Amino acid sequence: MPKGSLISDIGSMQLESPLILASGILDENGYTMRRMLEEGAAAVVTKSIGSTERAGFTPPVVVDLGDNLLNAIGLSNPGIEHFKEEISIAKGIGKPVIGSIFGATAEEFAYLASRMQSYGADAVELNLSCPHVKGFGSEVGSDPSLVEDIVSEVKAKINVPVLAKLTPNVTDIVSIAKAAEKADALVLINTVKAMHIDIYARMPTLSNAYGGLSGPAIKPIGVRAVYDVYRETEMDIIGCGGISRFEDVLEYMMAGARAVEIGTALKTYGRAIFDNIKRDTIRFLESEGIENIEEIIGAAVKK
Amino acid sequence: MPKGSLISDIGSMQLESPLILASGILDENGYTMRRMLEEGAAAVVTKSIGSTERAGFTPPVVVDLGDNLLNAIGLSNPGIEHFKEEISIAKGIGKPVIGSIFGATAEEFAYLASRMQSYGADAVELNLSCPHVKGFGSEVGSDPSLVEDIVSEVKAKINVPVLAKLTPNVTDIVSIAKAAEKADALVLINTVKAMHIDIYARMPTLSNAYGGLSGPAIKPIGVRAVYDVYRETEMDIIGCGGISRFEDVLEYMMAGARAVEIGTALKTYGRAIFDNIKRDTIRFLESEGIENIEEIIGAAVKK
Amino acid sequence: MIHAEIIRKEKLTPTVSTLYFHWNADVKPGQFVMVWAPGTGEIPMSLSHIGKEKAFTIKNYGPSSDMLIKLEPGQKIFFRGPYGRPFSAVNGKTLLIGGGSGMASLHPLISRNAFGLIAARTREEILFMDEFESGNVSVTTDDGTFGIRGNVLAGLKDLDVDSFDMIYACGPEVMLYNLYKHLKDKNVNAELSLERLMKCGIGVCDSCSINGFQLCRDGPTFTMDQLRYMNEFGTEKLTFSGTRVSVH
Amino acid sequence: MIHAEIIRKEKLTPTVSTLYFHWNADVKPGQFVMVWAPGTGEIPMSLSHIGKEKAFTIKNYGPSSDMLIKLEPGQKIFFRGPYGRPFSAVNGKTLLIGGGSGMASLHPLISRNAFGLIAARTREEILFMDEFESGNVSVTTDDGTFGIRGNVLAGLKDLDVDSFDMIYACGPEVMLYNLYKHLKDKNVNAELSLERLMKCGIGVCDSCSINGFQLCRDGPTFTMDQLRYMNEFGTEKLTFSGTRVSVH
Ligand SMILES: Cc1cc2nc3c(=O)[nH]c(=O)nc-3n(C[C@H](O)[C@H](O)[C@H](O)COP(=O)(O)OP(=O)(O)OC[C@H]3O[C@@H](n4cnc5c(N)ncnc54)[C@H](O)[C@@H]3O)c2cc1C
Ligand SMILES: Cc1cc2nc3c(=O)[nH]c(=O)nc-3n(C[C@H](O)[C@H](O)[C@H](O)COP(=O)(O)OP(=O)(O)OC[C@H]3O[C@@H](n4cnc5c(N)ncnc54)[C@H](O)[C@@H]3O)c2cc1C
Ligand SMILES: Cc1cc2nc3c(=O)[nH]c(=O)nc-3n(C[C@H](O)[C@H](O)[C@H](O)COP(=O)(O)O)c2cc1C
Ligand SMILES: Cc1cc2nc3c(=O)[nH]c(=O)nc-3n(C[C@H](O)[C@H](O)[C@H](O)COP(=O)(O)O)c2cc1C
Ligand code: FES
Ligand code: FES
Repeated sequence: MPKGSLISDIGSMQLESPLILASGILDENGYTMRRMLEEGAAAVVTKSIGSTERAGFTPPVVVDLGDNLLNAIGLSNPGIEHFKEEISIAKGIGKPVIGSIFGATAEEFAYLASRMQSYGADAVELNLSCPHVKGFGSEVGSDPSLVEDIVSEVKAKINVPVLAKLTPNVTDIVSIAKAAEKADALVLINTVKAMHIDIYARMPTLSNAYGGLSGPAIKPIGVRAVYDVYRETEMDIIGCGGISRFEDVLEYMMAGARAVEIGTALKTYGRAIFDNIKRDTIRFLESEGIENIEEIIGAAVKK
Repeated sequence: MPKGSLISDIGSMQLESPLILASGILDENGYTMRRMLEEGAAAVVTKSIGSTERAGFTPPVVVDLGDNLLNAIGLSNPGIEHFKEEISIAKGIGKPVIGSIFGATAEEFAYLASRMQSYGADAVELNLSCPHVKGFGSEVGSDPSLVEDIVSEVKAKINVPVLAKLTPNVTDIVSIAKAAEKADALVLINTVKAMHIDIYARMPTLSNAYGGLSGPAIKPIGVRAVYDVYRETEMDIIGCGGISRFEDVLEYMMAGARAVEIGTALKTYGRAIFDNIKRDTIRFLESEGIENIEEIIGAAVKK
Repeated sequence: MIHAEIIRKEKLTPTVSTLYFHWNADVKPGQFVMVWAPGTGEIPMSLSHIGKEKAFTIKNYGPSSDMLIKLEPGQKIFFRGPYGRPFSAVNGKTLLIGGGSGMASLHPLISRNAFGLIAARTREEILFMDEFESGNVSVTTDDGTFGIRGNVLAGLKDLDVDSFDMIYACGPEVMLYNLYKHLKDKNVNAELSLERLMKCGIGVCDSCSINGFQLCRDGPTFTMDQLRYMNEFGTEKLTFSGTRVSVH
Repeated sequence: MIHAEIIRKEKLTPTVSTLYFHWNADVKPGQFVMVWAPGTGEIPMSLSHIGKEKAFTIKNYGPSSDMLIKLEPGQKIFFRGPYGRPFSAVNGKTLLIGGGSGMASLHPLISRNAFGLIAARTREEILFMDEFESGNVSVTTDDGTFGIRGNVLAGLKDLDVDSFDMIYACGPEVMLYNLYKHLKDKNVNAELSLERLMKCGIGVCDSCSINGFQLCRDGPTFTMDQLRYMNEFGTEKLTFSGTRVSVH
């Protein structure tokens, strides 16, 4: 079976495989993004960029929970004006670079999106879901009317595909998904609100106390979110959360995802993960007699 | 340090240690509950009982995810009328038995609660949080005014302590906690909405498709919920979710829990887990020079 | 779930078939798996063959076993396990007492030193009789169409149970309970493999418990000594919803 | 987090102290841990002693190192690791080149076969000089208060770098970059341990990267060959917020 069998598309963006690097993991420095693309990612999402420079939180900003991870980086970013160069470095190799942005208002998102497009980003991902910074992220992303405004405003300003990344930390993710229906695709899910306490120090380990849980622990939560939204909408979905093996990719795709983003598994398996999963996925498709990966999208969902 | 240093209380209920068996795990049969008490649980919570018999879902009702578990038992239960005998068998040994109940309305909860009390239950736990049965559980538990009604109605009917068990599958658990403030204690958290797909069968593994995730994967989510609610309310809290080692108990207690419930870890470590955790907790208290476990409740929380 | 391809199927009786497959796992006699019939159900099933080639020997009772028994070579089967405490291994003469599909879990114990006492409803439902050495097997049928008419106890009359180093038994709870009562005051070693409703197979749901012991984990095999303290054994059990009913 | 009790503390210079503790782990020269100063911060720190007794040798820069350096025996220290690619072990003559607190990570490599070139700001900041065999050490100070006045390159002038089987170096990036340029066309084996901002220590946050390699994982030690392809080395880096700035 030719490698071409893994080709995916998200709106107008063509991907050589469904495997994308998730936002916030090894994508602050343009050279790093470029290396991820060279070593097998079909596309990278940049870390989330805001309108002004933000230091983010003081370390500890991660808690290593084995295969899982808790983080509160705190939307540390250089500000959109300083990010042009990273995008151009990353784009050096010609594969898609997706610019992730965060903000507090629809106008701010629209401004950031048009800057990202002008820098050459092949798509823009709206971070409506960071669970640990007040006033941004999931506070924004749990308000359906604000989500709708942001997506409309951004869609009106740019031509490249718009991806809306949603938080699982809501009572009903389907209603948020519907509010974002003008987006070209949804990204499900961001991290889950969580905390770790060091019992010998008697305090939360993260300097911010609160953080977001990622890694295999949240995969069943992400798969469920994708299944739910696929069943209830007609939108394209990118799965995310706890993917570290080809089985995980297929689970997400059978739940309805067209592509996936991988983050925390980079810690556990290193950059080789993209090529390894690609190889294993092709083997699975061959042994199951599946000609084209499109066939399996949503295969497990009773609509 | 004497064993007495682990004594906890929840309302008027005295516990020889903070370690309680969680609802739904090895607590359908009175003899099993009794064995759990004999082998070290300070109290047991029965599986959730409704007003009429329910078969629950057809197997597969669990997916074994290693240390974690996905379940959709489906509130299988014999109906309150048939449960009297199990409570009396369980109470044979004299330790507290907590009756868990579920229903759709405040009246149904109140009726079930008074039956449980009349059977001799030492406390009643309101399951406001089962994530995978339509019309019950988390649908009930994500509506603050319904939660308030249920708790008030039940409190008006019975004298034994009332525990309200909440779902983490909501945007804002603190507001639900506040709605339940008349309860003697809160139990945080129930399972997290999740799903597993078998990629070779191309369908969800659970017959009900959706299930609830439990085990170490959800511990950081539970600790965060406890911390949040402890910081924002004055209520007594029982921690639950992913506890399998003494460190986990202490994490929950430092986040604000007075006691904890243990479920999935029974699968991994067997009935000896209660005694093992008790021993390790006493050792920790000794080595850290803590006279009384009360000292550590909420120790990590900046109020 | 583990999945495997069925490589062979043998129809043993009108209601019982064996499905063979490759599964690279170390399984001991008496252990079981939870077998999934996707879309239909999931049921406990002993491994009747535990060599390199593994097999289930399935009796058609209801929807799940029906779906499984209709699978053909080349199709996939899904299961998880192995689970449960195996029969303990002994040297010496053994007596295998199997009722109905209970013979499936005893099958891996058949050897030259094993004597079989097979209980079946009727002649054509007798399982594995030919796999014992000639003269080493005795059969009872409820309707008397073969061997001794009656139940297992009738078959035991002619046997000197004290002469065996170990007795292994598997079958419906009522049969095992009668056997237990028959043996309990004799000087014998025996292990009984019990059958009860099993929803989870991994010791969490409580549907298979007897006096606080989980069949799926502490069992399904129990010694005579263990059974002595179980007043639910042979008397009461919980239904699928958890309602307490009599075993009879 | 791992936690340990400080068993001993040694003040080496006005700004540098060593904290000793027991930690039962196999740590190799050049590896580091992330040390937590609860309530203040978390910073990367090499293990300066890697035997049964482990130690950090800490220089007081800012709030976190300040809090750590003030800890006393009996108090707890918190850390996670070990992380990073160690220096590779070689037989033969080695040259250890350390600038400032960079000497901490070289300390476990001090042996009879090792020659030390120690760069310090001033006389009282010289680290570990006495631990080399006499005659096997050379020192430079910025202010000329001891040894050769000037930087590491000044100290190298008198040394025949080709005569060493391996050169290990650790210090500020500018020093290492100058060293790299000095050595790159010579026939030498060298490994440089780099220092950059590290937020996570486990290869996810990208704050420590040089040309797509994570110092915390692919490094902090790099060979001359690896450095040859890194145009960010010695030229540009990202700040705490991710802003690209010049290294100088
Ligand atoms: C350890 C062990 C080993 C076994 N080994 C073998 C073996 O090797 N060979 C063999 O033939 N048999 C074996 N059995 C017995 C076998 O598991 C049963 O025969 C089988 O479960 C019956 O299958 P079924 O087709 O009726 O299943 P199903 O029809 O799917 O039902 C299974 C059981 O669950 C109940 N049930 C399921 N869903 C519901 C619902 N929604 N409401 C109410 N009740 C419900 C039914 O009462 C039924 O008893 C073994 C049993 C055990 C415990
Ligand atoms: C692999 C490695 C090994 C090392 N080994 C040693 C050693 O053995 N001994 C030694 O003395 N040193 C060592 N260092 C250097 C040591 O880590 C630094 O000296 C230390 O990080 C500085 O500590 P500090 O007290 O200034 O920390 P902090 O004051 O806590 O700050 C740490 C860094 O983070 C930045 N920062 C933190 N929070 C913020 C914020 N909110 N906004 C903006 N910036 C912020 C600061 O710019 C500062 O550089 C090593 C470094 C590395 C990479
Ligand atoms: C260290 C770290 C930083 C992250 N930063 C961002 C971010 O800036 N923007 C964003 O949308 N998601 C961010 N995420 C979330 C990831 O993109 C992803 O949604 C989440 O980690 C789940 O996927 P995983 O389990 O594969 O890591 C971050 C995750 C981690 C672990
Ligand atoms: C098999 C199973 C059945 C459960 N049934 C119930 C139930 O009937 N009522 C209830 O309130 N919680 C039920 N729960 C949730 C547990 O009580 C507990 O809240 C959850 O599993 C998290 O704790 P753990 O990680 O220690 O298992 C069930 C959990 C499992 C695994
Ligand atoms: S089958 Fe669930 S406990 Fe045994
Ligand atoms: S410190 Fe985070 S990637 Fe190296």
